[in-house]
Amino acid sequence: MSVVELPFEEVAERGTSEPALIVDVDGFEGPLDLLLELARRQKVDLARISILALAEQYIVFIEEARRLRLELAADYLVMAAWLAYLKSRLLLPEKPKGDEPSASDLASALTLRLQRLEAIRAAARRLSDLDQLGRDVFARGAPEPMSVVARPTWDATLYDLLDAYARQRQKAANARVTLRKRFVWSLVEAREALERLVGSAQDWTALDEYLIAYVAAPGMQATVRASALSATLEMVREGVLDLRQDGAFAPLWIRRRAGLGQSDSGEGGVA
Amino acid sequence: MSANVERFDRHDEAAEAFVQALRIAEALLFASREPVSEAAIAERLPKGAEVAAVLDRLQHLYAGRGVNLRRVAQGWMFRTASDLSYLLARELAEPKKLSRAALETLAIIAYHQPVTRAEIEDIRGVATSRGTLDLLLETGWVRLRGRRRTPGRPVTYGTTPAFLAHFGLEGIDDLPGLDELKGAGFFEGRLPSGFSVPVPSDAPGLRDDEDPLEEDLFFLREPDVDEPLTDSDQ
Amino acid sequence: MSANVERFDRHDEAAEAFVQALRIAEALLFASREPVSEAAIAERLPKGAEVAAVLDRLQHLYAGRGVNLRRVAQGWMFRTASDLSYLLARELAEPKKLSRAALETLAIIAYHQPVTRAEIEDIRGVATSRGTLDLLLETGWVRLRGRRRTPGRPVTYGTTPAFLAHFGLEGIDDLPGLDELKGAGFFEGRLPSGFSVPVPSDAPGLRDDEDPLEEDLFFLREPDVDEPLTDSDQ
Repeated sequence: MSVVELPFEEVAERGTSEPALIVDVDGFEGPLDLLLELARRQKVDLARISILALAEQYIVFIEEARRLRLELAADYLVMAAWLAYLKSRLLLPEKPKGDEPSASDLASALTLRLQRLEAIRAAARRLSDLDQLGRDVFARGAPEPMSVVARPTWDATLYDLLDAYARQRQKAANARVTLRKRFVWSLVEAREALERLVGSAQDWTALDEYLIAYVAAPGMQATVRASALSATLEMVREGVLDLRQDGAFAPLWIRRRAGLGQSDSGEGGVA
Repeated sequence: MSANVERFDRHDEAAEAFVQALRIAEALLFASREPVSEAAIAERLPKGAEVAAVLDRLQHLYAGRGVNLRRVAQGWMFRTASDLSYLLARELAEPKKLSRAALETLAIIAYHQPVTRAEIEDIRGVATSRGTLDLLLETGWVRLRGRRRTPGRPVTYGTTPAFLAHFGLEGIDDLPGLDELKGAGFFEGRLPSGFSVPVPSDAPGLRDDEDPLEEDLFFLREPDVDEPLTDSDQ
Repeated sequence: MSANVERFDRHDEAAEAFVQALRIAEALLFASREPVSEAAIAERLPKGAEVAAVLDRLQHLYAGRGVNLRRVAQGWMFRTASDLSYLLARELAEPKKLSRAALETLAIIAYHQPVTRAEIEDIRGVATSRGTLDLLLETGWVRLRGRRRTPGRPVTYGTTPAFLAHFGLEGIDDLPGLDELKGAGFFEGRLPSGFSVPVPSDAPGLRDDEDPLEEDLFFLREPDVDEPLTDSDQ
């Protein structure tokens, strides 16, 4: 499609992305636009415009363009053909023909279309004349964005709560029961027992006999013996006890060291 | 005597609360570059503060200033006074201008919405290039609304709140010259495609003659049904 | 607030020029993306307007407002008043589940209140991390009640009205007792004899064995008594 320079050229405004097939001859956007421009030249109100005259002008314009061998979009030619038809209908006496619209109906429909186009053009101009944001008026240049703060909302049901409570109380209660089984006789316990023991034993006493008498559960003999021996050795080192064994694997004898009181005044002296 | 004092104190407190409400609304509106809805402002105001009174007062306070409070698109926003355009445009204006075709199409969409492409073309008397509608959709001022319940189920176009904000309109009823157009019978016409509804509407809901857009949102645009002009035209 | 326009009849023109300068500076500062230098403002002002006076006046005008004019490194800019910055933070509720440990601790506090940390640990059989108690305090369901009148004066914990509200309890004695818990199947199998569930009390007053918390509320949390002794203690 060639872009044609004709005398009444307007500034052609086309969006860059618009395909060239949109006819832009002389800056007109389509036949209706051209018709409107021609109508304006009649310098009368569109409502009182002579469609006949307008059709003639249009046809002349198109013929001129074709004489210049300008390529015109089909739209323009279709409009020219239709206007030629309308012109003949307007010139010839009207024959009533069923429900086909009369020539004057067609003419007024065209007038209406031109009025609409003109009206929307005026509206577009007024719209464009409004203060536009970023063109005439400006919004805050450095808006302060909302920051999103995550606030945890804690969720728990009464069921969760009761379940957690019952579960751990039950667990703890069971754990406490098993604790009482006392698998291990600690050194501290052994020492306390021995202190009680030697407190009453002034003469040599067989440790094992005491221990067996002391410990009820047979399963605990090993731990009792080990802890007792350790505690005994510790007390011997401190000079509280004497310890004697007559042979390997023979019974262990313990005796409160002479010169010590019955109470805990163990530091009293070493014999 | 003491009653008087108390009343005075109460009055003082009310005045203070109002000033604080003003400050809050001011801060919220200043912070945003988009219109802020009255509801959003009301939500942040101290209890008992009347948002309408606060906004009214703020608008008044800023009336003669370099920055004005305007009601747009069902919300409020601060914007520079229009008489200062000549100063600010130099530095701040984005050199983006709509082509005449785009502006006309936008106007048709604004005044005739919901409107189909065929109806736009009928008014302009020329095919609308894909680029023009794409450009308008890209500005964020135009949106796809739904599909007209007519053969071919063409997509209907309408404007967005961003359109109102851009042109400083409170609502679509504020479009300039709307009354004149109504008076001139612009919306009642006998256009073949039938503009049956007398006034434009950008309401979020669909009209009776509109269906929602399909679920297959892969096609955000109207399919290219009417592209055939290309070759035959040469 | 509205007294931004001062009129001096003698210097009507000068006053008007000053107001216009204020408006221009205001609009420039409002619409600019970055802080505006004094020089850039001065350039836009009407001839004869003193930029320093204009900015000083503007700063003054906005001093008590929701938006303040601030001097920053590169120039001047409007910022939300710092006491209103909370407006610009949108709180997003993020539902979170309490950890098992937290839930257990909360349950013990609920049933055994007033209860110390050592007692909680005794019941649970494991040490309670500081984090767990902090978290519970943060939920607003647990509060510090007072100090137990025992060596070390440990803090006692209890529940709050918010706790009742969240769990839909009318009062703390709505918490089911042992029989109800058994009946509802929370306890299974045999329980040691003498096993009991206490009757909790969240009464606001202190118990006989509780002292009030210290006045020095800087320590809202129980101090870390079980940390290694410092030098001064030697």
